[in-house]
Amino acid sequence: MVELPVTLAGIKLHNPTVLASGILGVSASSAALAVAHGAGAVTLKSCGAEPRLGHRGPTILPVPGGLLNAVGLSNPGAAAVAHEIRDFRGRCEVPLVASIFGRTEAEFGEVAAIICDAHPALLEVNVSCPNVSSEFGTPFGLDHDATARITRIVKDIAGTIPVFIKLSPQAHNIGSLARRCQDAGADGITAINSVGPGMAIDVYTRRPILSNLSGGLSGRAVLPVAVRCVYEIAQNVSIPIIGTGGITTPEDALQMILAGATAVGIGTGVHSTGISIFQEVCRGLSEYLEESGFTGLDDIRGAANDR
Amino acid sequence: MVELPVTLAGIKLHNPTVLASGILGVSASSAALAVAHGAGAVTLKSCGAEPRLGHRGPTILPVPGGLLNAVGLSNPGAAAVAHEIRDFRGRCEVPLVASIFGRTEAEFGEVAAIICDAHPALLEVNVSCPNVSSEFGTPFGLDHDATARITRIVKDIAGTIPVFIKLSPQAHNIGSLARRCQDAGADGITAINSVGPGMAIDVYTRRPILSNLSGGLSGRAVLPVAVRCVYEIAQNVSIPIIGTGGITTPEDALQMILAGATAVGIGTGVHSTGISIFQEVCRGLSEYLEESGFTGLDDIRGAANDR
Amino acid sequence: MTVEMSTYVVAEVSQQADLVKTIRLLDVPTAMPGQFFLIWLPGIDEKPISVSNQTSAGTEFTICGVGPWSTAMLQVEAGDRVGLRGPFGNGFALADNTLLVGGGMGVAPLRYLAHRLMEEGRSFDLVVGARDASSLIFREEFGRWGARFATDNGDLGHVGTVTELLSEMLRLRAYDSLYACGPEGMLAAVRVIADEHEMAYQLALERLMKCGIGLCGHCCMEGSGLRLCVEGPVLTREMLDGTAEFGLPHRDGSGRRRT
Amino acid sequence: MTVEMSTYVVAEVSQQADLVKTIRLLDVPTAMPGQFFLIWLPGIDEKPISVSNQTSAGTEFTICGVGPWSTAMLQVEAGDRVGLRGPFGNGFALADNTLLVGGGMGVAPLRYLAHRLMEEGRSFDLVVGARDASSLIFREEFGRWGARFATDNGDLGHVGTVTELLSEMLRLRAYDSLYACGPEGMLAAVRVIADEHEMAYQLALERLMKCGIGLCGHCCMEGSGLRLCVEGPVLTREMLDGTAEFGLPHRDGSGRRRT
Ligand SMILES: Cc1cc2nc3c(=O)[nH]c(=O)nc-3n(C[C@H](O)[C@H](O)[C@H](O)COP(=O)(O)OP(=O)(O)OC[C@H]3O[C@@H](n4cnc5c(N)ncnc54)[C@H](O)[C@@H]3O)c2cc1C
Ligand SMILES: Cc1cc2nc3c(=O)[nH]c(=O)nc-3n(C[C@H](O)[C@H](O)[C@H](O)COP(=O)(O)OP(=O)(O)OC[C@H]3O[C@@H](n4cnc5c(N)ncnc54)[C@H](O)[C@@H]3O)c2cc1C
Ligand SMILES: Cc1cc2nc3c(=O)[nH]c(=O)nc-3n(C[C@H](O)[C@H](O)[C@H](O)COP(=O)(O)O)c2cc1C
Ligand SMILES: Cc1cc2nc3c(=O)[nH]c(=O)nc-3n(C[C@H](O)[C@H](O)[C@H](O)COP(=O)(O)O)c2cc1C
Ligand code: FES
Ligand code: FES
Repeated sequence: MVELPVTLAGIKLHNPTVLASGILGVSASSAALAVAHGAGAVTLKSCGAEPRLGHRGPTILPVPGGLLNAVGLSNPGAAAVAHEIRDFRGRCEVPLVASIFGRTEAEFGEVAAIICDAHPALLEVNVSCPNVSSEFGTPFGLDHDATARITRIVKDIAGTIPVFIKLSPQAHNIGSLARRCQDAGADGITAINSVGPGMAIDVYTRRPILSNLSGGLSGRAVLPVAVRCVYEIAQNVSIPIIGTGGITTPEDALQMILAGATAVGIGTGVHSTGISIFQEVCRGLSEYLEESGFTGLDDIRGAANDR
Repeated sequence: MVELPVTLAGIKLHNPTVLASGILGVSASSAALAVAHGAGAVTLKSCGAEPRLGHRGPTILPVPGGLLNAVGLSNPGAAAVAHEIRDFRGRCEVPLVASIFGRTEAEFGEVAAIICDAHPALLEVNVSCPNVSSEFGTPFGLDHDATARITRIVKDIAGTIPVFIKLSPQAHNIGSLARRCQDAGADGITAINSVGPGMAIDVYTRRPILSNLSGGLSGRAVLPVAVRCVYEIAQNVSIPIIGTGGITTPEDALQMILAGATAVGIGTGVHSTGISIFQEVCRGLSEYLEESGFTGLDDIRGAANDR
Repeated sequence: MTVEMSTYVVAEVSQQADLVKTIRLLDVPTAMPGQFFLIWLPGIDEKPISVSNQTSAGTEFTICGVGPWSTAMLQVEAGDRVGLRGPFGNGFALADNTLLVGGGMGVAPLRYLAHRLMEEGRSFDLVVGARDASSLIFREEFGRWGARFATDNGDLGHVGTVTELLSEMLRLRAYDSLYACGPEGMLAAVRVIADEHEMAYQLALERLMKCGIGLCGHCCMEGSGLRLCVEGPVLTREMLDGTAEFGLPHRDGSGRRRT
Repeated sequence: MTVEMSTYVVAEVSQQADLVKTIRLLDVPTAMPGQFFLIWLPGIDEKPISVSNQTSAGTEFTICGVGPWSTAMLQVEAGDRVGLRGPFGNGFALADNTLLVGGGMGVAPLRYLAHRLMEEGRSFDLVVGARDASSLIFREEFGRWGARFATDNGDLGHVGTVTELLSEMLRLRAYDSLYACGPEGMLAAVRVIADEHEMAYQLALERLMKCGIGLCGHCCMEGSGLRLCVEGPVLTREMLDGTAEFGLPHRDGSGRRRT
């Protein structure tokens, strides 16, 4: 069996599968479930300064080929999450990625400070939340300048904790946006957050089903978009990428790695494939490397970029 | 049986199904195939000033839940298309939508003039093609100002021929973009063009499969994104919308109409459901109206916007 | 299992108590006792509800009005539409010679369980508790199966808790295992009694659920991380042994631990 | 049918003529004679190719080097990978007492057809034409089935065209129907002969194909709009009657009519 260790901005993972933010990672216990099923690292749900209950239901809705979600930034607040981070370290060996958001640039800094105090292995910055100061509440992540500024603010606070910026596929020229993040001090990129957003309407009650009307699209449907984003980013940066979006099989994960990802984020696949997805992906990757005569993931990372 | 006539900027369609641009509409004959199978109107493939062979294969690639395409703007050139428009009118009764693109703003005007001379029922303007004058070849359609300018240029030339602007889901704030088009003289909006783009990598040869590396995502996977775009546009404009993207069943078409579409564009569904999709959608719509006690599509159009 | 949402016309509504109603829907996917569906009331909210019975005549859900969603559900009339996805969760494993212990709204899934046990010819006894006689729903149905009742105020049957009644029953005769559903305090007491008697048990729990499909993590038990919507909501001794929060306050919609 | 792309290892390559090679792949989805696959040569292009045989030993495709893609295909070696999706198209309907008429590369699908007719014990005769003996591929195989040959230069068999040979055969004995595949000029001549004899026919055509799945419209016939990749590539009299371009120049990659 070919081993699958990867190093993500200096942090060692025994395999490249990472539980994506917002999936299971409400608590140390729920994140530990993914560890028990083989995840190489886990990401907690994004948190802001204050607790938020989020939207009323439905907030998470399977649709053909994927899933819509609009949970409304529900989270227990940075202080409670800091507690979960410490709790997690007490019982799991794998690296923990904390994820933060802000509704203003200042909130990003505030939350980063509280979370970094609990020393997560990595800090992920979710810039896909609406900017309350912008005219249309346009997400920070669509604005290259705002994203670069937030990167700098968070990196200054995080110090030696590696900072990953999580990008939205709706951003134009995602490759140059990633480059801006790298230039602003980011240690890595996570791509992508959910696509769209999308809407599903019940034709009998003639209403949008999600209480928020629309929500981000994730799952197998978005894999090609995610692979393209990772490919473009890989051609523009030298920092590592957590390739996320639509992974349901080992082959999907391979596409991400061939596009240039160092690790692979898994979210909706926990539902569509099942919680065994971490182990299944690792087994598949290992078999592929073995059959093709490679000795590790380093041999193939970004191979699709060579043509 | 409840009848399904709709009026699109003054043009009468006996049913709301419209063959989307780029599907079958290479020639009058291929478009006529959709008419023979029940389409209420047909759109020809987008044409520019000069013939273009497009990319080498593969240019069209089914993926789970959808399809990637990057045909490379292949088209026989406006003059040849004008000939097809006349040919089509000689044998089909249903309205024909001509679709044009340009690589510069001037080309849009040039092509519009040649095409309008052949008097299509409607003129659709595909602004999703890369702007050769912009730094990254960013599509015109992502730039609200450029889209408004092109709308004005084309509308001036088209005169009494209704002009529909076809928007990309990658545009930010698509509702206000549509509003800009309306203000610039557009008679309608077509939404959406394909999503992404996306990429598929063959894990054994470790290469992107499409010769263009990436291509737009269409098909069932994108329905929620299309429905959300149509919903947002409907809340911002009073001109009619051809809701396009991911329709494979009557229920999908209903979602579009409930979101505010007057007609529904069908592309990838011609493959995934089959060429019978036009008739199947119409039968399903008619049954739905009958069962729910409605007398026509006017009774339900935009109903999901009322909440 | 239909993970996607479909809306169903309510065929019938019946009332069991002051704030308790049962809605019947047709052509709902087949579910095991103990499994649940997410029910969407358009414009209001979406919540998990256990199947309270399922026959060829339809699928029933019994709802007690305690908050915004459930109170709005009490206004639903025949002909209205509600959204449904499911069934979700593991459900009860059917066994012989069992004792069913229900409290409050916990009787809803036990009702369907009892129907299925009857159908399969498996022997069981039933003890049911409530505040008072008027809030003791499905009393006639349970009575026909020889149920024994307990009420806090002594209105009906045993004066006191259903767990006292349970202890009494276990002194009278031996059962192979226990099923229980009701308030978590009651379940915690049942567990203690079952441990004393070294009996197997299946307890149906409730937690806040946002997705129903094992993704969001809101229904995960502290300690084990078990997802009540996938690995539960019915937990056995083996499953409960790893959890740290049973019978304790749990998380709210933000994911924060209640104190 | 596998509409998505998968790559396959080439198991074997054999050469039939100066510019003609056959590749054999394993575990390809089952196809009817006359159906085709799109073959992707990574980095080069993707083109439709008919099945030239399919048995438990694999699926064969026979390719003549005429342009950039097909010339690059001649460089493919055992162990290389090519992409495949399909099979697409309608294929030939198998019938009894038939005459197969092949010209040039058109013999490839007829080869698989003949194999399948043999297997099913259906009687058929074969006439095959080529420029000269050296470009007459699968000659031994065809010879074993009693084929008669025609060459433009008289190298082998009848001196002249295969359609002359066809007319001669039809004078000798009656067939129920014709199968033909080859250059479009030849097919047009076959059609005229078949019409004269009031015989049913199935002609396998070629057009530029971009999608293979009925979407792009590039393979549609003028007049009828029939999609060669879905309703074709095998056309009968009824199908051809509505088309206006058969035997005439057709469209290039831009969609423009060639003149
Ligand atoms: C697996 C599962 C099965 C369920 N089955 C049923 C069922 O069959 N019937 C049913 O009525 N409910 C059932 N519930 C509970 C249901 O999902 C809702 O929580 C309940 O209807 C209250 O929702 P609400 O929005 O109206 O009130 P909330 O705003 O959620 O709650 C209002 C208040 O009532 C309390 N409360 C919540 N549920 C209950 C309860 N069951 N009894 C007493 N107090 C409560 C809350 O703690 C809160 O203080 C089930 C829950 C789960 C997880
Ligand atoms: C349904 C279908 C089945 C086919 N089956 C086969 C097959 O079994 N074997 C095979 O070799 N090809 C077959 N073809 C043709 C094949 O798809 C390509 O068109 C051919 O290989 C040339 O591609 P290219 O890119 O190399 O050359 P191109 O650049 O496309 O063509 C180069 C030149 O050759 C001409 N040309 C194209 N095809 C032929 C031909 N068959 N004979 C003579 N000249 C030609 C073109 O008109 C052009 O002038 C089939 C086509 C279709 C539509
Ligand atoms: C229910 C749900 C909740 C999510 N919450 C978050 C979140 O809090 N922060 C974040 O950065 N991404 C969040 N995401 C996005 C995922 O982390 C991931 O980027 C996206 O779903 C694409 O990956 P997938 O297709 O594997 O799910 C959420 C996704 C889902 C489905
Ligand atoms: C093969 C293909 C070619 C297309 N070509 C064009 C085009 O030339 N012009 C255009 O405006 N849209 C083009 N489109 C986009 C479609 O018209 C449509 O907007 C999109 O595919 C979403 O609809 P669907 O999911 O029903 O296919 C093309 C789509 C496909 C699949
Ligand atoms: S309700 Fe979301 S994981 Fe159980
Ligand atoms: S090849 Fe595209 S329609 Fe036939």
